[in-house]
Amino acid sequence: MATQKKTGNLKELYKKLVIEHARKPQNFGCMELHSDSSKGVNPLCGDKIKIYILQEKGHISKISFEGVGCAISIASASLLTETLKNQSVAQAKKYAKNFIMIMNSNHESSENKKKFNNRDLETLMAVKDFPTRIKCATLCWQTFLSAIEGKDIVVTTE
Amino acid sequence: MATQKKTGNLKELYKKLVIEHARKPQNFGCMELHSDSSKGVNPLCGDKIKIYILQEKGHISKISFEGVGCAISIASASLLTETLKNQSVAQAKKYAKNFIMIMNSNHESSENKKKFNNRDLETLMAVKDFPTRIKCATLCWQTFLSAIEGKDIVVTTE
Amino acid sequence: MNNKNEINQVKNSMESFRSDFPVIDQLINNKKLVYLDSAASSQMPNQVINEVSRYHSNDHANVHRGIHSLSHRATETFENTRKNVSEFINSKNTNEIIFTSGTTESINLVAQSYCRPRLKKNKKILISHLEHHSNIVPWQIVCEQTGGSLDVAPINQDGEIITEKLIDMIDSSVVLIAISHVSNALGSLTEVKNIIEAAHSKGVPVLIDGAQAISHIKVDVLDLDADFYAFSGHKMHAPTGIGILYGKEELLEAMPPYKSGGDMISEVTFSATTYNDLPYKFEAGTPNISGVAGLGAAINYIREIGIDNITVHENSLLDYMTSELQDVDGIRLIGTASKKVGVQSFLLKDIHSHDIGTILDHQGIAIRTGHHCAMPVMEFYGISGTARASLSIYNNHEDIDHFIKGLDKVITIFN
Amino acid sequence: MNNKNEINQVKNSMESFRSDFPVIDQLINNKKLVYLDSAASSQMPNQVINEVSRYHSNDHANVHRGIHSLSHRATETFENTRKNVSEFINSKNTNEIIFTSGTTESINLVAQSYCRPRLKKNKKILISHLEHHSNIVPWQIVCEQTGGSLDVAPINQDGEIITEKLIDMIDSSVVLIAISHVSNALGSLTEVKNIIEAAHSKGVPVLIDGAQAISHIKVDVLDLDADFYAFSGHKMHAPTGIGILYGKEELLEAMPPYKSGGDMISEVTFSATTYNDLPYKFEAGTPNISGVAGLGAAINYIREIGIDNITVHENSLLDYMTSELQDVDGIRLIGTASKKVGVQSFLLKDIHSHDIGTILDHQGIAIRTGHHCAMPVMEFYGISGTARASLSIYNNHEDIDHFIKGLDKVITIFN
Ligand SMILES: Cc1ncc(COP(=O)(O)O)c(C=O)c1O
Ligand SMILES: Cc1ncc(COP(=O)(O)O)c(C=O)c1O
Repeated sequence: MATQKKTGNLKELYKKLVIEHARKPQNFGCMELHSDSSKGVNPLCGDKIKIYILQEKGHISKISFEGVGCAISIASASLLTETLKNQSVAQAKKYAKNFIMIMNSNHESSENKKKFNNRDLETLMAVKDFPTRIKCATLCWQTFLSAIEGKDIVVTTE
Repeated sequence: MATQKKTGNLKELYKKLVIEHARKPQNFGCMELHSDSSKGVNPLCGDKIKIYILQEKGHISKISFEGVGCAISIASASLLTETLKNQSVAQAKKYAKNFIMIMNSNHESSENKKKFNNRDLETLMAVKDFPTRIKCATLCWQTFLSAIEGKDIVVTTE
Repeated sequence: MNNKNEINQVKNSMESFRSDFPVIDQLINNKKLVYLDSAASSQMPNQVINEVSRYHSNDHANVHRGIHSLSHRATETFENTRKNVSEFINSKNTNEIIFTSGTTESINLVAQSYCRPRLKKNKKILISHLEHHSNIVPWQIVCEQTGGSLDVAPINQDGEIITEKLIDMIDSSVVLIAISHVSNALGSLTEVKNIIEAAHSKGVPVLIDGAQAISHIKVDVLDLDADFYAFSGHKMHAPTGIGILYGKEELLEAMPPYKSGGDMISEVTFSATTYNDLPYKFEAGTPNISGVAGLGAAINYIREIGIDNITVHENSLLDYMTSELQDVDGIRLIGTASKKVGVQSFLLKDIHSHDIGTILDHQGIAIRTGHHCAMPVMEFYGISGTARASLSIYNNHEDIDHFIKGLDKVITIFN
Repeated sequence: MNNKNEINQVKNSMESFRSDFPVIDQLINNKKLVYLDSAASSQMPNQVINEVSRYHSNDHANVHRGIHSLSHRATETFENTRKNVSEFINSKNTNEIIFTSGTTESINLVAQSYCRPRLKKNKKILISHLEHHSNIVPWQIVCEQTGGSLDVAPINQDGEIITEKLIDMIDSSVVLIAISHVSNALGSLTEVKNIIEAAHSKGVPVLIDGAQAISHIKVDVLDLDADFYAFSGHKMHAPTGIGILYGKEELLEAMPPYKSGGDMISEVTFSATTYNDLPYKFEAGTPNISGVAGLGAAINYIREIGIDNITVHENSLLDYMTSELQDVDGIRLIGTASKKVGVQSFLLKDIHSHDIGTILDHQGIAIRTGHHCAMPVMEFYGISGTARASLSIYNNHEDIDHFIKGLDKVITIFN
């Protein structure tokens, strides 16, 4: 009989904060007036997300998203908007790259843990223990980067 | 270690008569004046054969073949021409069908053995013990049937 | 036939088959695996796994082109399976069985080789709204290539093709009808025999996508009078990478080759190349020999159990599963056709199917979530995906009880 | 590097690998099998056979579309092998590795997806006279479909592509050059690097048919700067039914899909369908997952031995075989290129190759006979076929001694 490494803790994955953000996402909806936007899809599960950004003087003055997805992807997008709002563009990019890097980094090396410097975002750390769900958490961050860097492509997670 | 049923006796397969017919095939060559002809190929090994027939009054008055092939296929074609020459068309067809049937019949059921009523043809019986070579022996007979039945197709052995 | 006694008898005998499937017998997240994803890919019994190993360890060689003993043995394994498939689906001739890499390739072959030369402006392909992407995109592409158009027959809220409407849409502009025997997203059983009869009365040939039917119900291509029938080994307890296209001899004869290369030719010169006979014309290159060996063993296995017994067993399980699901608080069943095979899709409150999937997986329960490669079906119901539990020979009532209990945890976490 | 000491060292260590191959260890017609048909299909070591079984027994599920643990494990096996292949041939990116069903399909993909939109009257494909049918017929067909033409670079009596002549034939009308790295009928090693350089200087891309190279010599697609490189699992100790197409990212990006169906799409609606990213765009339908698992194990196996050790071993065996063959009365060697890999074709007096094959098989010696899917090569030499002995890791000097002795019997019978 084959066995397998146990995956992460379910209660950690679906913390109250995550469920709340998934149920009532912040900054949800289309923003007619925006300087940048981008669309992201996960072709294998059909999740779709669109991010809208209003840049003013090198800062992100407004940011919103719309789309469909699982609790993890909606909560991640909701947290993204909360985290990046009012940040400088440079700072926000760094944040996004760091988030994606940490999420995709080797599961074993624990030095990478807890490096978001943001208590709310920290709750998404548990996703790392559920490898099939990492893309759910990173899709919106990749879409954000594509929007802010003005790339006219649809981001897909593979 | 896997083992396998031994195949037939090599000396039976390559009897003197077979080698002689392969070396010096009878009725070999193109026959300009013919009433029927047909081409046969074995696409997997590249053997090709062409059979020419001259029918007169319901009899096969002349018959020849040309082509390239292994000892078995050339000997079989050579023996075919010797056997069918001067036979009635009906008789020749029966002969060919019988030959093909016996060659393809179940290897085990020995009742089928020695039913050619022709000592020379009998030597080809050994081919039945070499399943990969049965097509070599039957190609010319199938080609003969196709010629005599006026089918305008290239016979292939599969 | 479906009286209780009989069902119980079948149930007991099916239980003994379960132990033939090694994958089923494992712990996932410290829980016994409950595998409810056979519609995506079915598991293999030891008989199949061992046949592949046996072939690899004893008989492997390239087929067809060899005179030596190993090559002969490999060729025999290969061609005997072709006969076996032919008998299994009751095709008239063995050379009507073409080995492909899967249902997807079988359908692509027909799209490119049968339809491409026949399609043009004002000619169409007729499909239905419940098709798998593999039975949509190849037709879209060939329509784009030729200027033909794609017509889509509607489905009703239960997820059934509306047979009369589809039949109404058939006229002489239709080059081919391509519909699935059983829907992978919804489980609906299509009335293929009626449709084929109606199509033939108007001179239109029909391709049946049988991927979801072949291991669940008796398929008889002669009785159906199907023109093409496509299916995959991995949905019938054989390995991946092997598929089958059945086609009527006269149709296949008239079609140009799809792929080209070794084995499918009769003679090659730089000025002209002539093609080999059926079925080799469509089998270019070295085929998936061990996949075919495994397919043969899988068919023998299904025959041993008896396809009718399988149908009885799975139908009874599906009835049980569906009625248990209906009692779950906040459930919405998607796909409620009156005749169904082995599959139930559902939504649970406002919980996304991936979250359901993860929470069930944590309890060792494997279901599929998302669009199931049937986005138009999702769009029809105005949803982005479903959770789907699908059944096979090896499932039992206990599996379903675990599954239903697993859903409680989903609800708890999201409350 | 090829000094005697080193060869002996390699020889001794290779002997220990022989026992990994179960097929080799059997009696054929009561004689120990001597397998000299690896160019048709190579044998698998236990490491590969067991990995396929392990995958079938433990991890099988459909890939990519699943959230449950089994599906995740299957996907990891699958995608890790893609990385493994990428490293093995040194491709820049993992997404440049497309899984196909074999070399034949890889070449068909390029013919239809790269060349078909680019070919037209006055445009051509350039191949050579020594190609395998799989590297001829797909180009003939796409030329027929588009009005393009097929140019054939000549070979010399030794069976070598005349590099300068081929290079002379390259001009801006050439859409693609498609040549084999190693000839399957003759063993000739093509000067692919020179040819690619010359082609690129004229802006022409090159496809290399690497079926006969991949398990015998180091292949580095970056160093070669090949635009496409096609090969098969079953010629490198992996199962049949799995092949690889390497393509440069920018070329693949610009190509439309070849097959279509599940997994290769990003979004499907009846009005429009968008395709997935590389490599998935080219991998429609459920792939050959266990074949890929076996391929990964095969690459690990080759790496463990070291491809350079394999080359040394096989070269020394080929030298020995060729010199022994030369001493056989009435022999004529076909394919006498100065640089060769693992294959020797020959004729023996006026004896047809099938008769040689049968008589050798009777002694347990498996060689290939006939046209080797290279009819134009046969036509070039004015013959209908050859007998061909081909070598692999597991062969040794004893095999060759048996083989040469076996030829005596052929001569005796025909005298
Ligand atoms: C040089 C060459 N090209 C192409 C092929 C075709 O490979 P496959 O049959 O695996 O598609 C072969 C093998 O038969 C070959 O030797
Ligand atoms: C109804 C239906 N058609 C086609 C396919 C495609 O089969 P495959 O992926 O084996 O080519 C599937 C399975 O995914 C299916 O369920």
